[in-house]
Amino acid sequence: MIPNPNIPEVSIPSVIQNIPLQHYLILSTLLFVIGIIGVLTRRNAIIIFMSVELMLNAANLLLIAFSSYRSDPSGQVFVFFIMAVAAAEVAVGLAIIVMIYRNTRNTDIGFLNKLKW
Amino acid sequence: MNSTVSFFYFLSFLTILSAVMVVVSRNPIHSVLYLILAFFTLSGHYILLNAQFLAAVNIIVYAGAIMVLFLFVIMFLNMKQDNEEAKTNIAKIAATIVGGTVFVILFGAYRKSAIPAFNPENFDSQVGMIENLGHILFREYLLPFELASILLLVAMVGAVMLGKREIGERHF
Amino acid sequence: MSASLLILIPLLPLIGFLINGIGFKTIPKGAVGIIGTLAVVASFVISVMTFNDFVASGSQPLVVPLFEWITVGDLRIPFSFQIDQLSLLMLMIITGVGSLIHIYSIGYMHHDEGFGKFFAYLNLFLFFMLLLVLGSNYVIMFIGWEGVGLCSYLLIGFWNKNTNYNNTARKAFIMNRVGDLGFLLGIFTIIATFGSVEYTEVFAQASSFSLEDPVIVTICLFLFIGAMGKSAQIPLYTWLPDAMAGPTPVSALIHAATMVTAGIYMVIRSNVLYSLAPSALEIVGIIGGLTAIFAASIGLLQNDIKKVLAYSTVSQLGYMFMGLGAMAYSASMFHVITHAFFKALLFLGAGSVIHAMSDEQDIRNMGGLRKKLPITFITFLIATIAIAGIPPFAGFFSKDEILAHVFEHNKLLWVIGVIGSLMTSFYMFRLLFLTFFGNFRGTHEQEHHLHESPASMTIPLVILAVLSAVGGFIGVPEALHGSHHLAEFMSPLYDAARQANPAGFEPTTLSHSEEYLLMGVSVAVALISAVVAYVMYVQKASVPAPDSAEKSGLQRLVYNKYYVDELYDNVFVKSTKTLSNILYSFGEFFIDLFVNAAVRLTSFSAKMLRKTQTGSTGDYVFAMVLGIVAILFWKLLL
Amino acid sequence: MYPIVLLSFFGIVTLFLGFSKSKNILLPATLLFLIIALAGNFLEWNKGPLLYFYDMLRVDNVTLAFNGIILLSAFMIFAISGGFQDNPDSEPAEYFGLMLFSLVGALMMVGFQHLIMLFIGVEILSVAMYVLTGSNKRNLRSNEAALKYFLMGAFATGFMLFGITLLYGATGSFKLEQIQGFASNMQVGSESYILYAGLLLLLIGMLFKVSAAPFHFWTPDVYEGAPTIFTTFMSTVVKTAGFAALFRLLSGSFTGVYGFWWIVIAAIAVLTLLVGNIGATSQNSFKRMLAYSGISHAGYLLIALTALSKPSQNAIIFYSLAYSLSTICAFGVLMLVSKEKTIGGQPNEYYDAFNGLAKQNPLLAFVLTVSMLSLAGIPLTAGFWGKFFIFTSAAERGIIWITVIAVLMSTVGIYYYFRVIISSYLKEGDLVKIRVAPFYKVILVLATFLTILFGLAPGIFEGLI
Repeated sequence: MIPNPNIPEVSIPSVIQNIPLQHYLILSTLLFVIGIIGVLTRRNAIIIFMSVELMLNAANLLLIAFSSYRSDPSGQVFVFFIMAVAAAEVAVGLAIIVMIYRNTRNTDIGFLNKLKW
Repeated sequence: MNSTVSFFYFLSFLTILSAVMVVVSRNPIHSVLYLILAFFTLSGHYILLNAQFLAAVNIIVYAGAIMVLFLFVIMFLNMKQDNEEAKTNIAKIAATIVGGTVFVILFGAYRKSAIPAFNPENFDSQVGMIENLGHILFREYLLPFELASILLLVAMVGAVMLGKREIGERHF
Repeated sequence: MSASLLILIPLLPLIGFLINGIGFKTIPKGAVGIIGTLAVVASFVISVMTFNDFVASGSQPLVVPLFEWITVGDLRIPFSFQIDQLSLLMLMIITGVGSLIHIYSIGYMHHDEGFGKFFAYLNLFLFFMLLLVLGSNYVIMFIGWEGVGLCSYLLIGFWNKNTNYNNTARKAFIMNRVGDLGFLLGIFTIIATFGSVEYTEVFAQASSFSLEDPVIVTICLFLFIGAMGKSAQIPLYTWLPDAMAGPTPVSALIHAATMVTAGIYMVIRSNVLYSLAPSALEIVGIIGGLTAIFAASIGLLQNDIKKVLAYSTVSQLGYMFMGLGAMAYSASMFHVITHAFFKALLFLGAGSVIHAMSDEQDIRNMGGLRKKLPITFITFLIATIAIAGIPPFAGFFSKDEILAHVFEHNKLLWVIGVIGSLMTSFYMFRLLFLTFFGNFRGTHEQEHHLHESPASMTIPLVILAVLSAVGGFIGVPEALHGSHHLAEFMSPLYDAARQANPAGFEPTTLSHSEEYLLMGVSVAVALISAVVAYVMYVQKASVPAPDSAEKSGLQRLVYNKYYVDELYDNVFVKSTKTLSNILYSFGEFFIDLFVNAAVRLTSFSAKMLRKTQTGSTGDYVFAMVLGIVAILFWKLLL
Repeated sequence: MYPIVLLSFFGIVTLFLGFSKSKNILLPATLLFLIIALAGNFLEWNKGPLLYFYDMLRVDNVTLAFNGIILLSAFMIFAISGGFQDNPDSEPAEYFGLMLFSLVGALMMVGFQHLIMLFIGVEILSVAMYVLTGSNKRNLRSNEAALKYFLMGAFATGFMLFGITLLYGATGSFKLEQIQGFASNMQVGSESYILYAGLLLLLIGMLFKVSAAPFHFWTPDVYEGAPTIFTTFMSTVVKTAGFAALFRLLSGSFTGVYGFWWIVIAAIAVLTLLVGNIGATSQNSFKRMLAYSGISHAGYLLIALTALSKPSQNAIIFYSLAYSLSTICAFGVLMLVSKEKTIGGQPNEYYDAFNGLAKQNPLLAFVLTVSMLSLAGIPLTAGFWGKFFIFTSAAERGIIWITVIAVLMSTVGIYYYFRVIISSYLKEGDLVKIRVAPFYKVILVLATFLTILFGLAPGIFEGLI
C-alpha cells in the first residue's frame, strides 16, 4: 500500500467503528438465502438466474465487508473478478435462454423435462 | 445512535426488501427493477465501507450493463407476468422453510465462532481506493486478471454462437 | 534354478494362447492341437526339472524376484515367484494333469469348429492358474484368481450361445464375485494390518500375533469367503454343477483338478494365519463337512453323468476343507493330489462315454457299455474304486488320513465324513453300474454308433488310471508300516505355524489299533454301499424313473421283489431319496433366493432411484438444497 | 505454466482460423497445438515445485501429471471428433476454440495456489461447457441440457463463492498456504465454524462439478442431451480437473482439519457409489448408463480423497488416466455405432444398437470390451489397478468399511458393463461393417493398448511422481 500524500488521511469509517462485522455476516447471509429461495420457488429461467445474481452479490457484500474490516485489499480485488465472472455468465446464460425461447417460445423450466430417468 | 449507523440499518432494510421483491414479483420487469434497486443499495453499503471504487463499478457493471442486458432480453422476449405458471403453495412454503433452515444453520455457525473485529492500530482506510486496488490487481493478481479475459472471450464467442440466428430461422 | 527357466513355466502356455488365439482362423487344426499341447507339456517338463533341482538343493524355499512391479505409498508389490513345496506340488498337478487333458482334447474336440479357440482358452487358463500358484504375494494370487474365473466363464459358455447362458453366467458371476469380494477384503485387511502382501513378510509378522487375534480371524474369514466361492462350498456352490455346460475336458481340468482346488491352496498357503485362528478353522471345518454330506446326498439322485461328478467334486472339496479345519494341511493337499487324478479320470471317462454315446449324458439311457468301451470301463472302474476309498487305491489313503485327523479333532464331523463317504461310494457305484452294466437302454442309432475312443483319448485315461491306482503310495500312514513321503516333504511349510500354535501340530494321539479301526470302518461303509448299489442296479437292474413318470412306478417295480427289498427300500432308499430331494430343492432354493433377492433389491432400488430423476430442474435444485442443508446441519450444528 | 499460455494463444488463433475458407485445416492445426502444449507441459518435468506470479500457480510433478492426462484426453477427443465434418450445421472453429479455452480453465484448476485461480478456472471450464452442451442449437434435448446445466451450475457457483467468502472471512487470505496455516493452528474448543461453513460450501460447489451425489442430478440429463463428443469431453477432462482441484484444495489447505471433513466426503462417496451403480442398472440407453457410470467413478475417486493418505495422490492420477482412456473408447465406439441406425432422426444410443457388433466389426467390439472390462475393474486392465490403488489408500488409513461398500458396488457395476458386451457378442443383429476413419481407429487402438499396458505393468509410472 503506497500512502498518497495528496489525499488527506481519512479516519476509520464510522460504520466500521459502530457496526459489528456480525451484522454484515447476517445481512449477506439473508441476501444469500433469499437468492436460494428465489431459485427454489420460481419457474421462469430469467428470474431464477436473477436470484443467482442475488447470491453472488451477497458474497460480494460480505467480501467487501471482510476486506474493509481487515483492511486487506485482496477481498475487494476478488469482488472485481466476481463481477467479470457474473458478466460472462449473464452473457452466456441469456444466450441460452434466448436460444430456448426461439425453439419453444417459453422460458419456463417446468416445460423442460424431455430428459429424465 | 449516530447517523451512519441508522443509515446502515435503513440501507440494509432496503436491500432485503428489494431482494424479497425480486423473488416475489409476478412481473419479470418489476423483478429487474427491484434488482437494480438492490444493487444501488449495495453500492451504498460499499461506500459506507469505504470501498468507493467498487461502489462505482457495481453501478456501472451490474446495474448499468448486466441488468440492462436482463431488461433487454425480457422486453425482447416480450415476457408478461401471466407467462409463468405458479408453483404450488406447498412448494413455496417448503422452499422458504428450507431456505430459512440454511440461514439458521449458518447463523448458528457464526454464533459458535469468534468474528474477527477491526484493528484500529494498523487500520488503513485507503484499501478501497483505486490506486491501491490497481497496484494489487496488476501485480499480484496479474495472472488471474489476464486469464479472466479468456473467460470473457469464451462468454463472447459462446453467446454469439448460441444467440445468432441461423439461416431460415425466424427472428423471434 | 534359473529365473529364466522358471518364468517359462507360465510363459509357455501364454505363448500358446497368443499363437492360437491370434491365428486360430489360419493355423490348421493339427498344428493348433500340437502347439497348445506342446506348450503345456514343455512347461510340465520344466516343472519336473525345477522339482528335481529343488529336492537336490536341499529343499530350500526361495523367492525369485522377476521385476519391481508396483509401489503404492509404503506398499511394495514385486512381481516374483515363490518356489516351495506347496507351489511345486501344485505345479506338478496343474501341468501334469493339464498335459494329459490337452492330449485328450485333441481327440475329444476334433470335430468342433471352435477347436483353435478352445485350445487358446485352455492355454490361457493354465497361464492364470500357474500364476496363481507361483506368485509370491496375494496380489499375484488374486490376478490369477480372477483370470481363471474369467477363463472358466469363457469355457463354460463355449457351446452356449443361447438363452440359458445368461442365467447360468449370472448366477456363476454373482457367486464368484461374492467370493472375490471376500478375498479382496482379506487382501486389504492384510495390507492394513501388515503393510505388505508378500507371503514371507506377512507370515513373519503374523507369528508375533497372539492366538485368536481378532484381526487375524477376520482376515482368515475374509479369505475363506474367497475360497468358498472358488472351491464351491456352501452356500456358494451351485455354480459348479451349472458349469458342467462346458465341454468335458474343461470340466476335468478346471472344475475338478485345478481351479476349484485354488481355495484349498490358498488356505494351505496361509496356514500360518489359519493356525493362529482356530475359531476360523472351526468354521472352515464345519462348512467343509456340511458341504461334503450335502453335495453327496444330492449326488445320489442325479441322472446326468456329469452332474453326478460335479456334485461329487463339491463333496470331495468339502472333505478337503474338513481336513483343513482339523489342521491336517498335508492330508488335504494329499487329497487334492489324488482327487486330481481320479476325478480328472472320471470326467475324461465320462467324456469318452459321452463321445461314444453321441453327446448323450443321461445315465438312464446308457447301460452295458463295458463291452463296447473296455478301456474306458476299466479306467472308470479304477477311478470309482479310488474315490470310494477302497484300498489300496489312491483315494483310500488320502481320505482316510483326513478322516483320522477329523476324528481326533471332532467326532461329530467324523461321523458326517463317514456318512458322506458311504454316500460317495453308493452314487459312484450306481453311476458305474448304470453306465457300464446291464443292457443298453439308448436308441438303436446310438447303439450302432458305439465305439471306443481314439488313442489320444484313451492314453491319458490309462495314465491317470495308473496314477489313481498307485498315487496313494506317496503317503502311506505309519500305521500301515509305510512312510508318509508327502507329509515329510511338506512339513517345512508349517514351521512358522508350528511355532505360533504348537498345540495344533502335536503328533497324533491315536494308537495304531484305533487307526486300524477307523480305516476298517471307512472301508466297510464303502464296500457296503458298493454292494448295495450292485444289488440295486445290477442284480435288480432297476433304473431311475424317467423325469416324467411318477415315483410310484419304481416303488411298484421294487414291490414285486423280495420282502427285504421293500424294507430296504422303505428304510434306506426312500428316506435318503426324500432327504436328498429336500436338500436339493431346499439348498438350491435358498441359493436362488439369495441371488434373486440381490438382483431384486438392486432393481427395486434402481426403480426408486429412477423416480428421483424427474427431469425437472426445480426438483433437482430442491434435492440439492436439501442435501446441502443436511450436510451443513450435520457438521455445523450437531 | 507453458500450456496455459500456449493454449490461450492457440485458442485465439483457432478462432481466426475459422475465417479461412478451408475448414480442413482446423483439425490438424488444433491437434498440433495440443501436441505443442503437451510438450511444453513436460518441459518443466522434475524442475521441482515452481511458483508463478506471486504464488498464483504451482507447478510440480503432480500438476504436470494431471495436465498430461487432461491434454492427452483432449487430444484423443479432438482426434475422434473428425473436425465436425459430418455435420453441416456445426461451427468447428468455435467448438475447437472453446474447447482449447476450457482446457486453460482445467489447467488452472489443476495448479491453483490461490482461490481466485480456482474460481476463474472453474468458471472458464463451466461457461465453455454450458455453451458446448447447447451447441446443437436446433435440438431440443441439447437446449434443455444446456439450460439445466447452466442454471444448476450457476447455482452451485453461488455456493462455492459464498464458501470462498467465508473462508476469506475466517482466515483473511485466499492463499492455500495461509489457509493451511490458519486451519492447522486452530485450538481445540475454539475452532472457527466460519471456516468450517466456508469449507463445506466450497466443497459442495466443487462436488457439484464432479457430479457427486446428492448434487449429481444434472449429470444424466446433461450427458444425454449434449452432443456425444462434448459429453466425452465433460466426463473426462472436467472430471479429471475437478478431482485434481479437490485433491489440491484438501491436501493443500485442510489436512489440519482432516477429522472434520473426512466423514462428509466418505458419506458422499458412499451415496455417490450407490446412486451411480444402482442408477446405471436400470438404464436402457448406453449413453445414459455411461453418465451414471461417471457418477459411480466419482464415488471411487472420492474414496481416495476420503483417505488422503500417501498413496491417494498416485491413486487419483492413475484412476483418472484409466477412467479417461476407457471412457473415450466407450464414447468413441458409441458415436460410430449410434450413427448406423437412427430412431426418429436421433442417433440410436440404446443397448440394442450394439447387437451383433462383433460379427462385422471385431475391432470395435474388442475396443468396447476392453474399455468395459477396465471400467468394471477386471484384473489386467488399467481400471483394476485404479480401483486397487484407491482401496489400498483407504486401507492404509484403516477405513475398511468403505472398501466393503465399494467392492460390493463394483460387483453391481459388472452387471451393466457386461450388458453391452453381451449385446455385441451374443445377440443377433444386422449391423453392417462400420467404416472407421484410419485416424479414429488409431486413437481407439492406442487407448485400448494403453489400458492393457497399464493393466499389465501398472508400475510403469513408478517413481515418476
